[in-house]
Amino acid sequence: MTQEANAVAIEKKYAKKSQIKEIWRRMKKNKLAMIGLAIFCILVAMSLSADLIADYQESAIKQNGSLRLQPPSWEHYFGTDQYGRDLLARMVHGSRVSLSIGFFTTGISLLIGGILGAMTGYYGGIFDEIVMRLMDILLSIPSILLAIAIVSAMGPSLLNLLIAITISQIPGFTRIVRSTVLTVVGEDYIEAARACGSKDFRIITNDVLPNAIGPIIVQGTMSVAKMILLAAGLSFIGLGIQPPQPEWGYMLSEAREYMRDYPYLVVIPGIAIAISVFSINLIGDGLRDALDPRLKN
Amino acid sequence: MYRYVIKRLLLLIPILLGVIFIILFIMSFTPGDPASLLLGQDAPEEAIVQLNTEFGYYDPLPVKYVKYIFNALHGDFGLSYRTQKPVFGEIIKRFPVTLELAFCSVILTALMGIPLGIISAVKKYKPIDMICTSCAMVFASLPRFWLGLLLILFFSVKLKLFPSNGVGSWRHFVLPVFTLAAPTAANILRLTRSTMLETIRQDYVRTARAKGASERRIIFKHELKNALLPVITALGVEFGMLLGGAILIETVFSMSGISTLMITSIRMKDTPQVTASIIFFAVLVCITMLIVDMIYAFIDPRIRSKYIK
Amino acid sequence: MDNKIENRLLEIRNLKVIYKTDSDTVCAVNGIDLALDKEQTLGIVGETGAGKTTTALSILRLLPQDIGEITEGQIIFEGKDLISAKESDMRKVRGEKISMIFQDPMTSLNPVLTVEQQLYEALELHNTQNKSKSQLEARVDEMLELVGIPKNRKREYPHQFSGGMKQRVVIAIALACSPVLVIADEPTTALDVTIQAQVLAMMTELKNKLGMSMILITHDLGIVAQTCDKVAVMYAGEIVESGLIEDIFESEKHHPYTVGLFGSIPNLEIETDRLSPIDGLMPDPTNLPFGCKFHPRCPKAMKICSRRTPPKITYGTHNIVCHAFTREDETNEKRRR
Amino acid sequence: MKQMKKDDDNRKPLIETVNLKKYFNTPFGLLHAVDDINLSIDKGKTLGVVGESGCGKSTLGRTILRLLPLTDGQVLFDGENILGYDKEKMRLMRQKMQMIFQDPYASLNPRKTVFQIIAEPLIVNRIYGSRNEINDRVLFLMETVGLAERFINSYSHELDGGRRQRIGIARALSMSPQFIVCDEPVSALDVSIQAQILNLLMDLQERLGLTYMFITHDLAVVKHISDEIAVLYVGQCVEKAPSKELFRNPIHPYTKILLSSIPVPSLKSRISEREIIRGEVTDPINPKPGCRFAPRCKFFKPECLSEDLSLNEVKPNHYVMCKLFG
Amino acid sequence: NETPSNGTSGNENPLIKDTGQVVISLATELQTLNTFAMQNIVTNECISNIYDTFLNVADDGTIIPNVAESWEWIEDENKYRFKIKKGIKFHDGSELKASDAAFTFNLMMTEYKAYQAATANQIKEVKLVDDYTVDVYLNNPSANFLYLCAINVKMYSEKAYNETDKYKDTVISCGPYKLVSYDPTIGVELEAFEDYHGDIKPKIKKAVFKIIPDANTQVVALETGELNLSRNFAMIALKNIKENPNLDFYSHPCGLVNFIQFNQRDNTIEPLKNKKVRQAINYCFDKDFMIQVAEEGMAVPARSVANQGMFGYSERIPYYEYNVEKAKELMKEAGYENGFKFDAIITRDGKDKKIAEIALENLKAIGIETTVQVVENNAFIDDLKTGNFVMASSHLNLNSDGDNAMDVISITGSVPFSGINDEWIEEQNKLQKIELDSKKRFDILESILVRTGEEAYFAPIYYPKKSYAITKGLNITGYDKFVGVQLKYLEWAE
Ligand SMILES: Nc1ncnc2c1ncn2[C@@H]1O[C@H](COP(=O)(O)OP(=O)(O)OP(=O)(O)O)[C@@H](O)[C@H]1O
Ligand SMILES: Nc1ncnc2c1ncn2[C@@H]1O[C@H](COP(=O)(O)OP(=O)(O)OP(=O)(O)O)[C@@H](O)[C@H]1O
Ligand SMILES: [Mg+2]
Ligand SMILES: [Mg+2]
Repeated sequence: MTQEANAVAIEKKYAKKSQIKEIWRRMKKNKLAMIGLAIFCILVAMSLSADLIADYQESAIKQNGSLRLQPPSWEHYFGTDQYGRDLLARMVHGSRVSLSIGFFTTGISLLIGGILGAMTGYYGGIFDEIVMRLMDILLSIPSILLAIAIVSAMGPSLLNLLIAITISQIPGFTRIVRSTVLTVVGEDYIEAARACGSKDFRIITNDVLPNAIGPIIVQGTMSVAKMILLAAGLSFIGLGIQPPQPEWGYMLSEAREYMRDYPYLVVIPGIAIAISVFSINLIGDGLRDALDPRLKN
Repeated sequence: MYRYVIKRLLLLIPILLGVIFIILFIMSFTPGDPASLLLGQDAPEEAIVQLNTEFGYYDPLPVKYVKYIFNALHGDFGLSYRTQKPVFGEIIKRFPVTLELAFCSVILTALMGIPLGIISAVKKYKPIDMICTSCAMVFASLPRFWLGLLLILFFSVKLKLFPSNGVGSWRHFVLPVFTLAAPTAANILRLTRSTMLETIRQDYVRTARAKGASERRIIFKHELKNALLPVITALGVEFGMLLGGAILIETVFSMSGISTLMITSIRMKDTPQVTASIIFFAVLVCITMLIVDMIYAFIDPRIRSKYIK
Repeated sequence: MDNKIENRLLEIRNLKVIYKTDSDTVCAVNGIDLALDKEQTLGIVGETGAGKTTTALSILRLLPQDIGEITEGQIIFEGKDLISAKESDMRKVRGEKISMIFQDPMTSLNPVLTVEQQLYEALELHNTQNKSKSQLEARVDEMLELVGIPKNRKREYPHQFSGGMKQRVVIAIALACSPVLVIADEPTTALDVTIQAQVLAMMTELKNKLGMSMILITHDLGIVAQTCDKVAVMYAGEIVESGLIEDIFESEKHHPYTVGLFGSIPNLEIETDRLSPIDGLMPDPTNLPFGCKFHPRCPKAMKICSRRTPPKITYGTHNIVCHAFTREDETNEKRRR
Repeated sequence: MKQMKKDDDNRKPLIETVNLKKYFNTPFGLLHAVDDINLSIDKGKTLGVVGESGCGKSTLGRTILRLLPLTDGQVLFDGENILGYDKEKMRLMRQKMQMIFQDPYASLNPRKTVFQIIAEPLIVNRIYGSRNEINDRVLFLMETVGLAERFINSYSHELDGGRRQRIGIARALSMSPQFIVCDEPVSALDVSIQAQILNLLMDLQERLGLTYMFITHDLAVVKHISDEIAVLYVGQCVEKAPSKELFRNPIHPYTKILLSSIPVPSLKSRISEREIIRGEVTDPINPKPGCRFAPRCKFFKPECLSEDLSLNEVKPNHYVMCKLFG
Repeated sequence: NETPSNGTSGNENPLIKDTGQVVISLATELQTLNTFAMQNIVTNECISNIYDTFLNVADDGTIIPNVAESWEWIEDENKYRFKIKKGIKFHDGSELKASDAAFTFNLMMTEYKAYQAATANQIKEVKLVDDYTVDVYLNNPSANFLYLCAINVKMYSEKAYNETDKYKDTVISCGPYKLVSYDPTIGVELEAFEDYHGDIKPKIKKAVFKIIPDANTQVVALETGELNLSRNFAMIALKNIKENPNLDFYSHPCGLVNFIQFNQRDNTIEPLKNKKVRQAINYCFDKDFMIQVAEEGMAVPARSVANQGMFGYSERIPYYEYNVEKAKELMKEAGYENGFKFDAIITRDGKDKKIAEIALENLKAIGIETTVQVVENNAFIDDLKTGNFVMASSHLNLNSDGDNAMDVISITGSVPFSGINDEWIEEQNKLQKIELDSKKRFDILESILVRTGEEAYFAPIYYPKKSYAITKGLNITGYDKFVGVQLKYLEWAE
């Protein structure tokens, strides 16, 4: 009992300095990253509170013949589209789809690519050889084409779009994770762990991945931005989102015909994409700098 | 050296076999059949069956695969379902457009990205660096197809300076090349800047300073070559990707290059055309990467000696 | 006393250097004085982080830009102050008058230039006599020969050389323009013992042959004993003891830190069961202790040590900065002489 | 009587290698990193291993611990060949054999706290059931190696080299091993810290009866700490003798040069001519038969290259691999 | 000619660069140069300038001579005897003989049978009588055979076809224009054929079809003068084009019809089997808004899947105007007062999708919950064929013979995707196919269309007009209902 208390006491006394806090401290110094983070938070807040800003059914979906193609005004801050739907409402609701596509695809492909990359990097040998050849094969097909082919095969829908993008991103992540894992596996502390008799799985999860995670997270962050762009691109050529669901890339694609006379229709969703990608890139850059051990002091 | 080149080219074979399989596999899932697409929706059933049989559409996947490989080994990559012409003929017709586009964009990317990256690195944290890096950040965040649309809106519609579509003269290439190059140049700028900053920290740069070399000399003679290595890889990868087609940009600027062909073919379930295009692309990318590696070896003696020994 | 003015090559007075990082300021060098005569070899020893490299870089004004800064002091080289010199003048000094050999031969050569190009560059930069290209090339061959590298290997790249050979190339570059002063910053730490012996022997030989002065930075007291004429012991950015080589190795009186250093190395000649090292660690350079910087680790620390900066006590050529030695000792010593 | 028995026990080697070979496959050929090495270390003793960079010292240590698969030969622990052990048995074996690494910066996982690092072996080997026991053991170990309690939750990068190396030692000690391979444990440290660590290692040996294999390239250190010394050259052991004997009476030409290359921190030796070796270490890839030191040896005779050499006992316990002096 | 001439003579228009040529937009690259293997409107619009048809259709629907200068129906033998016009030259200078005609028919029946089934399946045999006479034996008497000869049978030159690569790279026919070059990345170049035999001689010397897929880009190109005629410009630009003093606008009715079809295959979808539900849906569609959004007003609301000019179409066909109240009432009557839910309206990208999107909104108003699913062309056709849909927004380009509408309506037609199974219609359809008397045939067709309307088997949406944006000064003197404006109808104003 007293021992128990003792242990707790010691733990309390010399509390762990959180590394996350340390990274956060360094990141806070990076003004650009903080701007990015602020913008990003606003975007997330916006998409979370989309229903408060504008009703989905009433403003984002409902058509209104008498309000077609109204330029921005006090009633409709961003104007209306060809069906008379409020552009602001569509943009706000669209952010949900666009942002979650970015995070979802990155998350899943990072997970799968991460597992594959960690295994191949750690074990090497024939398994590595086979998986990497497979990835080479997938990589030699341009990812956007692969995505297009998959969506064509499975039929366009949001889910299939997600699957296609995810699949097309896995090889890239596998490579990145593998190469970071390789550098980590060469380190002495992995050998030390082996010398202790740790099992491979434990080594991968406790030693390899936590040390490889920095560059992977940075890559992941950057990839969210890339995925938002890719998804927008695919929606732009008509693959993926089904009407009347608002999504930025799809909004652009719909607006394209009207671009000459109603430029705000393309400018607004475009800026929305650019801003979110911009903010995520800033965060990614900041994270990279914050995680870079050479900048530690 | 040439043994290495041959080895690399031989490595292409399993990749191509895999690529062919994946394409045939995916294409076998795309709905519809080539004949209905060709004959239109009002064609009678027996006509469709007849044409599909001619195309070998009803063969099971392994048979298709083996047949394809067998024919390919005899130099026969088939006729496009859509145009009934040899597939590579179709590719070659469109390739110049793609090649020109890719080539010009990569050159422009390098011309914009590298010098500005160097300036940024040298004038670290000075106003010019701030301007360059923040512009780069913005450009790197723009969706390319959107940038293309805006450029058309401004330069073609409003100012009527450049044609908005098609190919023909150099003026047709100005906007698409810029659209392709700007975001990549932004990335190259950032990459150049960070690799330059990396090399500035290196010991041999300090050695050069201790010799009494001027800043200029240090930058151009000692840092640049080392700093450019990752940049060259990035440019090579970009070039490879562009050869595969700048799908969205070709769409936006209505240029019928390789990617337009590929998309049309995917949509028309024109399997021979899709497969051939992707084979073509894979080979090109592999060769590009090989050339990049050669350039690498040319610049970096450490890598050169790896190949030679 | 051999500090006649005409013989004096370099004099450092009260040099202070700080490094500014984004979170705090490191006081790397805290007011050191050093003097070096022509054709002399000065050894600087001290633990990691004592400020040895910083001192050397300050002489050449090569401190990392925007981070390292000389806040105070003078570096008088051949009668001129280097700290106030113009950058363009400094460039002429570097390589031509003073050259430097860095610790790690693996990274101090540019991997993408041939050995010849790098050596040639040093000559070309200081080609004051407008020698022709072929003359310079002949000089390249000569220098390589001098450091024992066959000249037919000059077209090779650094990675094709072994560590010892690379370090010799670095030395050849440093000596190419026959500088008056060579600063060697741990030139052999990265090398194997046998190679280290080769390189050191060669350096001493060349130094004598070319009549140069040298500052040798090391933490190996063995090397100091073999090569130096004068020694300075650095601790936390200060020189705690300095003097002729005999003063350090044979005198009775020593700064407690020097005693600790000697106690730390296993002696090949005398059998010892246990070493008697200094306890504790170097102080944090961002937060140095007040008074004598060494007092937290000093076995002989007194109350005064933590309160007042110790005085410099001079016994002829031998200086000790410590409270344990008093002014009286100093004057007694003088009287005895 | 009692004394006698103890002596008997001690004479029995704890670790023995028999014709140990480790070749690496490289693109340019077979790299003979460890080539036919026979060593034995008695219980409670220290074997020093010296040699130039790349001569295979670390590889030797790692193959003995089976951290690397070996090419040929045997490793006997207490007379038992550990190579036949399966995964589970090997895991138990690992508790008896540990390693201290050269670089205290690279051998500690930067994402783990001191506690996590030291406790890791205890956790994976399920030595203690409760967290409390582990906690106590860790604190005990920290005390043993002289680490203050307050560092328990620090990350290794927040500490200096000396403290880090102490963590490494505590980790190696955590399972009370009998045998420890010390791979240059002090070469990355400053002299004063180096001495602290050396003292610690020697204290521990005394207290816990540990057996060390001490790898280093610093001859002064090796002399100080070892009972016996093996000199390695390009994968082979060229000379092996008790420490004092080796320093007093080196026989192999390479050992002689090695000893004379050490700069001695005293002015007496300053005047004496030192023997300087010319040339570089032989390439360990596909080495030629015969003496590997031959190209650098000033006594070189053609017959040196005629056949492979073996280690001969020139004097009691003093082994040399040389055609001319052996 | 709808072009008003307001004093400005064509040459003053700064956009006119070369009166010897016109530049026309092409929305996609050509599918093929071989007209028998072609199924695509854009391709047809271009290459029908090169090929000449065997017969022609007059504006009122009567068949008139072209390559065949006369014909007679020989009832006993079930055959047509065609006399070929003498002195017709192919583009390569050789003369067109009856053997070429026979070759053309045979080609259609053999190599391109799959592509040209509608016509080819009617023919039993073709016999050459002499150099200028050919006999075509039919399987059955056919009401629309001559009509099909006028729109589908294009002249091939036997010699040229066999010598060249089956018209993959070049074409030799006897149309008003000959092919100069084709490059899939740039477009098509045509040149007037001086020896064209027809009445309307080509006036424009050179025509360039430039590939510009993007509708907006076409407008830009028109404004800059890079383009003289655009068929697929963005409709939203209509206002700009009308206001632009240098541009003109021209439109004409055509065979296109946009409609929404129901899946009425046996028992598959319960509510859609109910006539009242189908009617309700027909009433709920806001056709005007659809026309506004999809066509910028350039269309008329449709009564039927048959197009306005079709043989058999009349005002007797019932029209469902937009009336939500009535629709709701009908839903109530049908027992679906609370509406129902179904899978998705499938559609392809483009105008069909816009219609579907509005339909979605309209359906919601009467309580029908659904979604829109945009699919690729191939998947769309696949779904239609296999009956894997509930409602589909689609369009067809029908010719002006009523039989073409039957292809869609009748279960035995070639496009029976709706799966209407109406015995009465089937019977009437059989009759109309062999009825050679055109008055009687008209009545049969009309009655079928009226019944289709009353039963609300389809939801016809609108008849779009073919619209052209042109450089002012370029006059259009006529059009072909099925193909649209052909090059021979173009001329520059003096
Ligand atoms: N670029 C830098 N930025 C910040 N601090 C620095 C920098 N370089 C050196 N320092 C700090 O300055 C102090 C002196 O460093 P210096 O390199 O001069 O020591 P040294 O005696 O040469 O050590 P070593 O024996 O390890 O080479 C150290 O505390 C070090 O951490
Ligand atoms: N994993 C490996 N693959 C290939 N070669 C290796 C590997 N590990 C070591 N070697 C090679 O084996 C030889 C012996 O290496 P080892 O690390 O044992 O030398 P060492 O004596 O410990 O050197 P140092 O003093 O530098 O630590 C070297 O030539 C090295 O290049
Ligand atoms: Mg230093
Ligand atoms: Mg080692």
